[in-house]
Amino acid sequence: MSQADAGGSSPDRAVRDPATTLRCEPPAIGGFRPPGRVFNGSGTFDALAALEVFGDALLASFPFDVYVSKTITLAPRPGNPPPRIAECAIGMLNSIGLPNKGVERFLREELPRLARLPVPLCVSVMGFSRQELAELVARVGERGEVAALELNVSCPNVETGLVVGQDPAETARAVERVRPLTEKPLIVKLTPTAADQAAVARAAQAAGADAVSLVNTFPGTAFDARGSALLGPGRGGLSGPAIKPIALAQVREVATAVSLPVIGMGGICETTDAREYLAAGASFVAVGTASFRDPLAGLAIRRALAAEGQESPAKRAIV
Amino acid sequence: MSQADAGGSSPDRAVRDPATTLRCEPPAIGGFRPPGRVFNGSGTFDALAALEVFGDALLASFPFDVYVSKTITLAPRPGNPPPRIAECAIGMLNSIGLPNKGVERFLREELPRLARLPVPLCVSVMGFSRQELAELVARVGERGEVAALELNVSCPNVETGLVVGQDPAETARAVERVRPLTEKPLIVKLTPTAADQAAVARAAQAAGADAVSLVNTFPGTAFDARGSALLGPGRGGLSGPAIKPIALAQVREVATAVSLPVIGMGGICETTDAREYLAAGASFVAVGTASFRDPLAGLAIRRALAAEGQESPAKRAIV
Amino acid sequence: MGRTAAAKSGQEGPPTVRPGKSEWPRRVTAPPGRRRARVLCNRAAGRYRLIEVDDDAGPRRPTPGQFYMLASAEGWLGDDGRPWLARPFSHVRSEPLAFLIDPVGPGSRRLAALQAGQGVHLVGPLGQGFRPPATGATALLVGGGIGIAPLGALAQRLGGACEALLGFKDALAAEAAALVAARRVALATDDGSLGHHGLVTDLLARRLEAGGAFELFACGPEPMLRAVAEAARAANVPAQLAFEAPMACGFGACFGCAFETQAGWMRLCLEGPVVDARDLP
Amino acid sequence: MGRTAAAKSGQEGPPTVRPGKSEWPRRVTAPPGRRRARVLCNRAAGRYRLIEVDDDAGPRRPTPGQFYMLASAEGWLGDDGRPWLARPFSHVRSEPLAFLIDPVGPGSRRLAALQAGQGVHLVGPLGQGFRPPATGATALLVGGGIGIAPLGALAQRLGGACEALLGFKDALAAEAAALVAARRVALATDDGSLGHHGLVTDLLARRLEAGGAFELFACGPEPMLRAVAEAARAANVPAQLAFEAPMACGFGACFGCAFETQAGWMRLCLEGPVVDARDLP
Ligand SMILES: Cc1cc2nc3c(=O)[nH]c(=O)nc-3n(C[C@H](O)[C@H](O)[C@H](O)COP(=O)(O)OP(=O)(O)OC[C@H]3O[C@@H](n4cnc5c(N)ncnc54)[C@H](O)[C@@H]3O)c2cc1C
Ligand SMILES: Cc1cc2nc3c(=O)[nH]c(=O)nc-3n(C[C@H](O)[C@H](O)[C@H](O)COP(=O)(O)OP(=O)(O)OC[C@H]3O[C@@H](n4cnc5c(N)ncnc54)[C@H](O)[C@@H]3O)c2cc1C
Ligand SMILES: Cc1cc2nc3c(=O)[nH]c(=O)nc-3n(C[C@H](O)[C@H](O)[C@H](O)COP(=O)(O)O)c2cc1C
Ligand SMILES: Cc1cc2nc3c(=O)[nH]c(=O)nc-3n(C[C@H](O)[C@H](O)[C@H](O)COP(=O)(O)O)c2cc1C
Ligand code: FES
Ligand code: FES
Repeated sequence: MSQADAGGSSPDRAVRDPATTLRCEPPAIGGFRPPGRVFNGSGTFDALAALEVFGDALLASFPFDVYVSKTITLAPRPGNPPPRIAECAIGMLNSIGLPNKGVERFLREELPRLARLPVPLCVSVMGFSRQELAELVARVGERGEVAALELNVSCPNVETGLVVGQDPAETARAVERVRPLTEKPLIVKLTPTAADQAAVARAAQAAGADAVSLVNTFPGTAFDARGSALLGPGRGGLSGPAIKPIALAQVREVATAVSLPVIGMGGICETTDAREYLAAGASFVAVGTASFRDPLAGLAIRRALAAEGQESPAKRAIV
Repeated sequence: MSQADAGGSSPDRAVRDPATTLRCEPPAIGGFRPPGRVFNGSGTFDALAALEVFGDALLASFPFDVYVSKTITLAPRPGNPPPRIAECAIGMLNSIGLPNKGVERFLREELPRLARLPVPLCVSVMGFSRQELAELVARVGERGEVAALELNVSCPNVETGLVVGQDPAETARAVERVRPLTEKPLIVKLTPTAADQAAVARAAQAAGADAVSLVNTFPGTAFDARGSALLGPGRGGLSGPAIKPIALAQVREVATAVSLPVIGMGGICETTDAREYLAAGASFVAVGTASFRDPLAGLAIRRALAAEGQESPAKRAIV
Repeated sequence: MGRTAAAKSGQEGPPTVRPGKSEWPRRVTAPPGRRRARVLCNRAAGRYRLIEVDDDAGPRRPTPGQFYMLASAEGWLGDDGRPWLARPFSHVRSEPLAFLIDPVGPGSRRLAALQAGQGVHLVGPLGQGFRPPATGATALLVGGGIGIAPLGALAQRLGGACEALLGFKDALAAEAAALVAARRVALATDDGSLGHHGLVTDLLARRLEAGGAFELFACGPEPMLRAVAEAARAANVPAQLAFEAPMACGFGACFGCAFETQAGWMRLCLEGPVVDARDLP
Repeated sequence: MGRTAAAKSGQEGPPTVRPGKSEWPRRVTAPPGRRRARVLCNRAAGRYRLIEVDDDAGPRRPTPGQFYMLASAEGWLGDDGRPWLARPFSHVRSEPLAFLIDPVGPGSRRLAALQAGQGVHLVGPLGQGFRPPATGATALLVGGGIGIAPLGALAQRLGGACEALLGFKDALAAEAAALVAARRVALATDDGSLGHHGLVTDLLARRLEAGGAFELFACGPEPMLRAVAEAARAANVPAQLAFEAPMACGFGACFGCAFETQAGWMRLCLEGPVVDARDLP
């Protein structure tokens, strides 16, 4: 592609100055207007655990403008066999396997406690069939604590065997199915392995999604000196700065293809990284793996972006 | 994917000890038996330029067992507008754009000089239509200096608009078309953005390919502080250690899908990296970007792998 | 989890009476975020390095058994792109906060090379530390190799009111035993160059045979810990074991440190690293 | 390419007779592969750092204008994963080999911080250096800022038989002018703190007006080089200009350093960095 770029619709270098983006108010996601631009990546910050470890001091310096839960499934999941993580060149592989208590206990035990957080909540859900997804959306969507839902479509559809997010039609059917079940905004988290990211994003938009987020982790693996995979299930998902250039290209492609707000992520560690995503066309960014290295990595970015926004003539109040 | 791994055919951690692989002779690629396991990545080592710069000393310490030319097209190409390269976290983006003199001058001016190299030659070609590709294969294949051809199928087919290597059927048609035109071994260099890498590899095998090589660079981009893309055409291809975990997963998937020899590459800098590719199922490896940092990066790997092979009971003579 | 799981499984309780409420909090809350501390000194301790840091911004009394996520403030990323994540280390002493580091890989080697005056990023203290021994029981600290680190902090907190059985590879490694300030210390080495020629669990078996009201506190390689748990079960004495798992975050964010107990998988960084022997599956 | 392209395009030749064969090779062949050299010293030179290295394994007399790809042997990769590739630097002196480094980004800053005794990886000498001035012509060296680096090597090779016009930001930066050992040196600064208050091209215009058989050798920011080329064309004197381009490899492998000449795109690392003004498009 890069080698030839012949015939393709090669994007140009045209400048989308992040400073200009920041001077405007962040767009609404359906009926939800995020109070700032920094989310966390789903599954990379357990706010309840963090509150236990860091105490209420965390509330005063909460690193994100919107909190996204880890992905919740209908039934409880124990997660994958260890080892579940392996470090690689400026990034990491994970094969966590979505451990969670299932939606029942999540709604009963975790959601009320998450409501203590000083920021709006977004709940990530994944269903292994459209029926499962529908049930999840209906149940989560009716809860007052929830500002928005994120549909993690990286799972294989048990009926078709296709990974939902890899196929525009599958994605559209999933979103169409759940769209009538809630008034809450729906964010579709795209799968980075789709052959045509833009087509999947357009399908999500046409089916009624209110925003798209990307990227999820890239399938990857690593081996030790004896040839044994470093992860329990043999492979995992790559995250961290290593993936940033690829993620930026995908965000740019998607942001050009849809008129929905885009939440960009992949390797964001510093404010300059976040600004690159804004340049690529994202309206929001999410901090993932960087929080593992510094639980407050998001805070510096949150503050920097808010401060830059406030320098605008139309000053906005951001906490 | 990595998060769920439900229903998918998740590869296990089963050990394929690189030492065991190395004790066996490298497999033949069609009628061609490479004298060792280390290739260069096409387009990452201009042996003629290197001979000018380093003189004949380079011949005595040639870093590869097989030399692969940069990709040659039918017509001359000037390449893309600068800037053509940008560094990113432990990797680089390039948008070189396949500058080359065209097949005519390549065969007349460069091939005879490449024949001075102490190792067999493989010529990489790319056609923007099946007709172009056929002409390239016929003309390059008839030359005695050439041990094998690599088909770079990362280009969009001008008739269908599809990127050939992203689609199993397109790939099959391209290989079927050129297969009868030469007896020389054909290596198909896969595109890393195919939705189903394994299907493309199987299609190449069914159509008569003798080996597959992967990965090519991943589409990526980067922006400066003002939001301007760091590369002339707005995006480029990512290479270097950053992509290694993703490339390893693709090599493993492909090696499981086909019985052809696999040439694995992506971020190989040290012998340990090369061994990871052997563990993933590759029979050969290629050194790309690492040569930019050290022109003889390949030599250390070539020597180490050869030495390990010679420790086997059935000692082989490798230069 | 914790005792609940063991209780549910109907195992025997400890032989001595436990205080209703432990005297130390098992967990001391950490300041949120990563802070920078200055390295005060770096000196050899047997085959390991002892690094003292000036952690003014951190809590004064982390619980023995708690750990910190460490990364050098500069030059952390190595030439091959690793280490990138921080690495978990138990504190071997508080006031000043100190770590005992075995240079086994890129991250620990970088930390072991820190010079006085250089900066180190730290998050912590993290995890659940040791509970104090029940009144009347003799605290028996069982350590293997670098596993003596949290036992150093424990002996310090107990004011030396404990016994230690420590196993090492050889006499050189065993020099680090000086960091465990117990009333009585018995050593074992793999090569017999100092103390008992053999395993530290041999010493433990002998000590338990001799009899008395013991409570075990162990840290070391996993097989050693499993053997200690087995010995504790057989002798019907309580045992608290400090385990290891790969950790990306240390504060419950990544779910990477899965550890199996009777109640299922748990996050070792949150519910451990100190695990009650009776909770093992 | 080189003269051929210009010749084809029918431009005027130089006013003075060129020697049939240049006295220096434009390119000195480099040993293949990256070698490690020891840093001998690192000292300030105005706003830049002068780094001398002990390059025993390299050729003794690189041609002025040739460059080396440099990377520190340890601690090259920064915490954000850059620098990863080596960086191109002209030698400012040979015997001992020395570089003048302007710390503008992660790579140059790391190199500028190298300490005596530390290692530096180098590949080189690379590229086509300057051709010696034709007999009878006065070599006029025109440098801007860090662009004085290759002119230092050139003045050294000419044994001082040249004049230099050097422009800097301010007097502090201008201290580096001492490295250009020319018979006569005229300075300009942007802030007027030393020498002419203005551009070095002002000095050049005056010198050319004064008349004489000149040959220009220039290195500096691209706009300066374009202006020098223009002045040379107008005055009908030959000019050799050392340009810059982003370089991943330095030896023709990556095709990243595309540079436009009358003959089309060329690789600046192979056919440059010294370009004849008449070959510019
Ligand atoms: C709670 C806790 C407390 C610890 N306290 C100390 C201490 O006080 N002193 C000390 O020297 N070390 C301690 N460790 C171990 C230390 O964290 C590892 O040695 C370190 O992370 C290795 O990193 P590395 O980059 O040097 O090597 P890596 O390349 O990361 O690892 C080197 C080798 O160690 C293995 N390994 C890495 N991390 C772990 C792990 N967490 N558990 C098991 N095997 C692992 C790898 O598989 C590899 O074989 C502790 C670990 C934990 C979980
Ligand atoms: C043949 C050659 C000889 C050189 N000789 C010297 C020398 O003697 N002394 C010296 O200090 N510098 C010299 N340079 C420039 C030096 O290579 C760059 O300053 C260095 O690569 C910057 O790397 P960095 O990591 O510090 O900054 P980067 O982050 O890579 O770059 C910092 C800034 O400089 C720009 N930049 C980077 N590289 C180049 C380039 N090659 N050309 C133009 N802009 C660039 C970037 O766009 C960015 O704005 C030379 C360059 C070339 C091509
Ligand atoms: C340990 C780990 C767990 C993750 N769990 C989830 C998850 O439950 N749901 C989800 O949509 N994405 C999950 N992700 C993906 C992240 O949300 C994010 O998309 C990805 O890590 C890229 O961002 P980063 O490079 O900033 O980490 C997980 C990533 C990591 C590293
Ligand atoms: C500057 C550059 C030029 C390249 N040119 C070609 C090319 O002409 N043909 C091709 O098939 N691959 C080309 N590639 C891809 C490499 O052959 C290789 O597949 C890729 O870089 C991954 O390997 P690496 O990480 O070791 O570099 C190029 C890569 C780079 C960095
Ligand atoms: S180390 Fe991340 S959850 Fe335990
Ligand atoms: S720098 Fe690589 S070809 Fe010139």
